[in-house]
Amino acid sequence: MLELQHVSVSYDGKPAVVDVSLDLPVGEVLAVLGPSGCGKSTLLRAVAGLEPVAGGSITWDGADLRGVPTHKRGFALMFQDGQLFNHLTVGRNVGYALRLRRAPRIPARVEELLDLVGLQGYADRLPSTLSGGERQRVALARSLAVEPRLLLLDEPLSALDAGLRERLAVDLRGILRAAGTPALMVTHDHEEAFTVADRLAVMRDGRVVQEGPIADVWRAPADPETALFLGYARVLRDDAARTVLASAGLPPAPAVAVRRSAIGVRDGGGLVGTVLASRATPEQVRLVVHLEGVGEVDAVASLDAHAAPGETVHCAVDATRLAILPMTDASLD
Amino acid sequence: MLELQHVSVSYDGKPAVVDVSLDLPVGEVLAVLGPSGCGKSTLLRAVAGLEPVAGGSITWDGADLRGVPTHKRGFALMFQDGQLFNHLTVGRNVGYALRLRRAPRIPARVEELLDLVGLQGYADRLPSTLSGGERQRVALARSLAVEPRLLLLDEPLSALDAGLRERLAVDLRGILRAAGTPALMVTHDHEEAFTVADRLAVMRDGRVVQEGPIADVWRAPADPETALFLGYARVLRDDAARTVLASAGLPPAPAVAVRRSAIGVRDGGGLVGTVLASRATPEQVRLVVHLEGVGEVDAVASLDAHAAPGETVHCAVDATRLAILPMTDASLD
Amino acid sequence: MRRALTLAALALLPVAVLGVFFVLPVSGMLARGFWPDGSFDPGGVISVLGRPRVHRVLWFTVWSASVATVVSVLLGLPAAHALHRREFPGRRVLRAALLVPFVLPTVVVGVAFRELLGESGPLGFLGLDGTPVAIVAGLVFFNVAVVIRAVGASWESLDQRPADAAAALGASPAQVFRTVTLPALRPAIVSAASVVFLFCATAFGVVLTLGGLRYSSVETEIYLLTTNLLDLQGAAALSVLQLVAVVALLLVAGRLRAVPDPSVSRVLPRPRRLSRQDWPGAMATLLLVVLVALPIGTLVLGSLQVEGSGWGLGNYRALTTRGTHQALLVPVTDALVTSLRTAVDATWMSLSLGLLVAVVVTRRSRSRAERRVRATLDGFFMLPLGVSAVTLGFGFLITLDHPPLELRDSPLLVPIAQALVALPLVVRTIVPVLSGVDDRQRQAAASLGAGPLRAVLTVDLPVVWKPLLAASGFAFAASLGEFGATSFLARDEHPTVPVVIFRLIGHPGPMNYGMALAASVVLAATTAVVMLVVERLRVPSVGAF
Amino acid sequence: EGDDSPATTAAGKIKDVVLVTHDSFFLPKKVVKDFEAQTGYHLVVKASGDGGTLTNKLVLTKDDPTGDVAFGVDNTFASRALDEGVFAPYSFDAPAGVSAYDLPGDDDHALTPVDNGNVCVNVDDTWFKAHDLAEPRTLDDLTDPAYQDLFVLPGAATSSTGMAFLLATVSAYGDAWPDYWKKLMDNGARVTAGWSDAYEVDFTQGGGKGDRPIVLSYDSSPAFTVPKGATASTTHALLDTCFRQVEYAGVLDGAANVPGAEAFVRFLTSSEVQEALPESMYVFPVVDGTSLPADWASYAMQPDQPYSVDPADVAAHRDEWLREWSDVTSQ
Ligand SMILES: Nc1ncnc2c1ncn2[C@@H]1O[C@H](COP(=O)(O)OP(=O)(O)OP(=O)(O)O)[C@@H](O)[C@H]1O
Ligand SMILES: Nc1ncnc2c1ncn2[C@@H]1O[C@H](COP(=O)(O)OP(=O)(O)OP(=O)(O)O)[C@@H](O)[C@H]1O
Ligand SMILES: Cc1ncc(C[n+]2csc(CCO)c2C)c(N)n1
Ligand SMILES: [Mg+2]
Ligand SMILES: [Mg+2]
Repeated sequence: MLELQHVSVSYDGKPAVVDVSLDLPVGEVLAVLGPSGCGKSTLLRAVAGLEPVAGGSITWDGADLRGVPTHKRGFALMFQDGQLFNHLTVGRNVGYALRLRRAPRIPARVEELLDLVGLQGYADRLPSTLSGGERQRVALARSLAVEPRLLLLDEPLSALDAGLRERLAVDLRGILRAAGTPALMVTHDHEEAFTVADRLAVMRDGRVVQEGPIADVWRAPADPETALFLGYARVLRDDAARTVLASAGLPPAPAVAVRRSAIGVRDGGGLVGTVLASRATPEQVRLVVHLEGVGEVDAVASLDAHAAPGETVHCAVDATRLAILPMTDASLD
Repeated sequence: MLELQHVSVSYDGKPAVVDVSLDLPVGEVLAVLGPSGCGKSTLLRAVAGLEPVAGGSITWDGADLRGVPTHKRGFALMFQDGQLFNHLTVGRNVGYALRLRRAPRIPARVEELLDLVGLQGYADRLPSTLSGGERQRVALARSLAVEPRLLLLDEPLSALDAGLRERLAVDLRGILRAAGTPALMVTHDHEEAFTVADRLAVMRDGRVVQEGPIADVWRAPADPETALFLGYARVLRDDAARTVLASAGLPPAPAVAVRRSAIGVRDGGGLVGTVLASRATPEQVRLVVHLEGVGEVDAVASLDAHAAPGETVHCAVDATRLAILPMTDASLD
Repeated sequence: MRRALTLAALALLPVAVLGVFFVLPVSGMLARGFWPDGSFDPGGVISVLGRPRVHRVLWFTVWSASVATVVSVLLGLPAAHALHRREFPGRRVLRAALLVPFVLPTVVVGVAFRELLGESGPLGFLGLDGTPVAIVAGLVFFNVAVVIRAVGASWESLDQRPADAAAALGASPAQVFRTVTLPALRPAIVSAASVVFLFCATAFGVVLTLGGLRYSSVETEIYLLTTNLLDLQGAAALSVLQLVAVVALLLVAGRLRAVPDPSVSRVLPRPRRLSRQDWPGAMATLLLVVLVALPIGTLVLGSLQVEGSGWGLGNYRALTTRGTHQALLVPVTDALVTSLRTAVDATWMSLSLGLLVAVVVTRRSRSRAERRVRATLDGFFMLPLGVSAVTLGFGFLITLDHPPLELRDSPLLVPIAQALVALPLVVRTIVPVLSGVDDRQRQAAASLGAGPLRAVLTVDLPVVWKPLLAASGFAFAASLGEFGATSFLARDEHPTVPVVIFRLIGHPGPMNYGMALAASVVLAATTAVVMLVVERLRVPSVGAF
Repeated sequence: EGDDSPATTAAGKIKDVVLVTHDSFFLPKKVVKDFEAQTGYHLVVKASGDGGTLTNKLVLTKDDPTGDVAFGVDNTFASRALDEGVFAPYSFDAPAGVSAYDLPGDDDHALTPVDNGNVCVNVDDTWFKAHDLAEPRTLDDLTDPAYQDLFVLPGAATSSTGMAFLLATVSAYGDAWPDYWKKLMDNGARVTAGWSDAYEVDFTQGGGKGDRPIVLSYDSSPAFTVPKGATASTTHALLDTCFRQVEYAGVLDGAANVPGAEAFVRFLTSSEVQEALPESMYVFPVVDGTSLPADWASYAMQPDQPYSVDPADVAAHRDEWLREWSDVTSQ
């Protein structure tokens, strides 16, 4: 089990990871989410032993890892930009860790892993002749080949199309489960996090601002900023919050985070408003509506609804897409 | 205006782009979507003049571009992996094209562009000290600085978190609109395509399988494979198709593509089925349901619905989330 | 602490070798100058520096070496492009051929140049005999291969994509070259240029034979002062001047080499076909081929002319003999075997030391002090190039004569001295490439479970493999061609080919001159063949890890 | 006598005699074998550089010599070696004629003459015949406009041959030698770096077929320009322009094997070595009555009255003369 206690990492004195404490029991997958530049990759690099830890400790099964060089940690890190070995073929890249420990039947295992990431028959290609997504998949296969005690994945699927990403996320989950390998995975795809991970850590400015079982975090963001980062469209306060909560049949609260899809145009909905803007997406129409007693909010309508700007619409609130926030003194929206 | 006629590109004889014909009028943005390795980047490189065209022609305002070297085309290409100049600071990277043409007030313009991508004050940093997302944003700013006659963007926002991506997509749209710059943008994010682009081209195996105004393509995929790629969960045929269409109040058709959210668990829904599997996501519960008269389909339920595996549920069909497919002889699902 | 210890451990051997075989002898000679009669008298040395002749000599040395360096770089760059990034029939042969001058004994080349340029020679109408132009041409003749090799080794594996990126932002090929390619090549160019400058500034035979009397360089002056006049104060003064100049040069070169982020993306080289746009490279290559072919052609023709009996292979047949009137102690063929053997030893020595040095100086430093130490070490190993062979040779005699350093009769002395001269070439060829390796590649290897050695084999070896071959070619050639120190140290029964050639050319006798030419041609051909073979070596399978 | 001195060490190993010499040193293998057979010593040769280099090497290593015996220090450098105490005195009953070449001022008899030779101006007879021009004969002739642009010679600063010629002019003209050189240069003399450069490249009879018919070389050189089957040489030496060089051998002070060194010095004056000298080192023997090779007897003439300069003078003024010479010749 991996334990981080008050870990800080700096680059030339500039803090990149600040006072991070995390636990990762065997068999669990922790997704790390956070805005660009918040320190996710740095955190992974520190765990891998590639960045010196300025403060705090990283332990594995209780043993402090300070001073243990990267290659002796038994972890595998998949870099954000792949870092394939340009002069080795795809097959030799994937089989790298296998050759290091003189594993048996290497070619067969390599072919298996390439199959897994949808690159059958690519073994003899050179990395420089691959497409961006193909390269990323080779990097993923290469780190899976290690069969490490801990897998560190830095945005492993970001260069892939949605369909492939979903398929690989499910496969990844299966592999990690089957082997009981704990993993730390950076991602910016919420769906992917949900598919693969058990727990979720949200980082901001180098700190972990919230951590917990993935559904819990989503249901109850720790603060307005986290809520917004997690895809809640707005945070409503005071009267606005009260009105929306009432409409959803919930007791009043000082602040509530509202997903875009929480407010839907529905004939007979309890709230009335005027459409300010509308934009179609594949599934639905996205609206900005000025709701009486609430103010400007995001809302959705089905593709066949009449909801052009200026029209008056009735909206219903879906209680499952709201999150009541603990009130802090922050005044974000 | 950019015109591609029957363009083919091969790598060592292996075709990567096959017989692609596209038009891109001034002021329009064309999103290119397609699975990993289908030839999107190659298409952009060919337009930029970085790959020799094996067949067909690329013309700009009627003038054939064959033989016109890259730097004389007046296009700007943002590479999928950024390709920042490691030896130059962020500021000099962004100002690169400005210095080439001795533009006035370069530092101010650079600061403006860095501002735009959310990297104020990064001008003196070296690329190697940036996070993955920061690097991508510098590459974007660098290509925007060119103010080209045509912008070629290869997955410009893939390394960014959802919030930033959405903001930048909107900004990008604004910039392109304001300058009337046409753009060809590769993306694998459907939302992003919708936000930025006017038209959509779907590629598969080097060919453009469908092209048109973005909403049209989404509403009416050309074939089952395209439908699945565009995020339709399943393609139903024959009886199954008829049953679902009837339930949505639509006339029968031989094949229909169904989004996951098209079938929703709703008390009083017209279709009855048994839940086979269920998985919670941030917004809703995803189900696989065996529907009577239809078979296995994907469906959604709201987070508070009772829809554990084994339970019997009633489902309604949302007609706006179906797409009737022209029947081909392909037999995919 | 651990980093410091590793650094010290790796640097220990090279520093010790250089200390014993360079610092000690040279300081021994300098001491004789500064302590002329056992008491410290720097005044004598300082007064030498005031002589007008010294000023003239210094000025000539600096400007001729500078001009030759600039010309070598200007011609070498386009040629490196053509020979290392473009594919055309015969490019390997050309690459090997252009390195040939590097091993030719300067006396012989001087003679060949003079035969060409002399009043009655085929190029006599140019009126270049004895002019500075001839000297510069001679210096370029010898050294352009250094630029081609060292820069080519760095250029050939350079990733094309950054250049594409620049073009896609509107940069013309010239702008791409200036803003993208040149910065990536800069460390290699500066490295090569500094080595060339040192070779030219310490050139002995070329200046002597082509310069006639009017031009003498610091090196020829030291030679005169030491071997003829035994004016050790004067020699010490000039040696100190040389050292100061070298250190200054190294500081400047260090500045010029420094890039904010040296990492350069490298791929397996896939040269393109030669095309019309490549005319600068083609022209430069052609020009160089002519420059190199003319004197060598003269040599070959001369070697085929048997004195008294017209054309024939007589001179070559005579190589198995000891010359007319027994000019030699051993046949030239024996000397060739000695040369090759010595060169193999010198090559492995300089390669292993050079690799250690290169690794030590290219590791990323974590602190300013560490960076300083590494930079100082980097320059330290260049010093042997900047010091006169005479000073070094005499230094060996007077310092390595006491146990435990009773080494002046050791058979290893020759290969070691040659290895020291070749060491900077090795280091300067490898370092620019090695310092461009992105540390994250090594980290990737480590994060997959590879230990430090394995990481080096995986990441560094494949990248430096070609430069390493180029460097070993250099080392080999440098050893084959080394004359200055070797003539001092070689044992009589085991002379090397240049020593034998020197002997032949200085001895009257019908065939000795012809044999000297034939021996030079054989030496040249041997070098070319060895280069061709070496270039074909591939990364051994362990490196593919 | 030293002949029966112990040639083996206590352990019974053959003792080495280490000879330090210049790179022109050569003796036929058979001769060396004979020396080893006669004395029981093994000869080790360490040769490098020219006579000047050799001398300076000996001076620099005098506290810890690199060998036992030295050969090749000539009369232009010998004073320096004597002044520095490089050699140990060694007298023996030398064969007749040797003492005629003794170094002036070598009162302790540290150096034994071994060979002699003269640096003389050579001319290409065929060229002068073809051009119908009388050959020059004296140093003064060389400044005659009739011989403009015909003379090539190695420089004094870079060549021991050139240095010898400078000394010849010093001997001939005294303090006025710089004026002579000025005239020589004005008359188009070409100065090269080394002997081979002048002889092989520029001389009309050299290897490279040059364009100058007058060259500075040796009195022995004409012996090497006899065409195959011919009975006359195509060149001859101007015997009025010669400077005599004598090469000496001596036992090094501090030698490890003094008896061996002495044996070798004696051996060098033996008739076996003396007879081999012309063929192996292009020099004339010093022992009276030594027979010369046939070629030499007929083509290599020796001057009767060569120029010479007192070695002590050379030692005292070499530096100054060279500097002045450089100034004159590089104007
Ligand atoms: N230099 C090359 N040499 C040979 N084959 C190449 C080269 N570059 C790309 N390919 C191949 O051409 C096909 C198209 O590549 P391309 O990079 O255009 O894909 P893409 O659509 O951009 O994919 P992705 O979304 O993964 O970036 C791929 O199968 C790839 O393996
Ligand atoms: N080598 C470095 N030197 C200095 N600063 C660095 C270095 N690497 C990263 N940083 C800075 O540290 C912060 C955290 O970087 P990190 O790469 O961990 O971000 P990230 O969360 O992975 O972002 P992204 O999602 O964009 O990849 C950033 O502000 C970045 O600019
Ligand atoms: C002007 C000049 N002269 C000679 C050489 C040849 N050379 C110089 S150093 C060296 C290595 C051993 O000394 C060799 C072969 C050269 N490059 N430049
Ligand atoms: Mg990152
Ligand atoms: Mg791509």
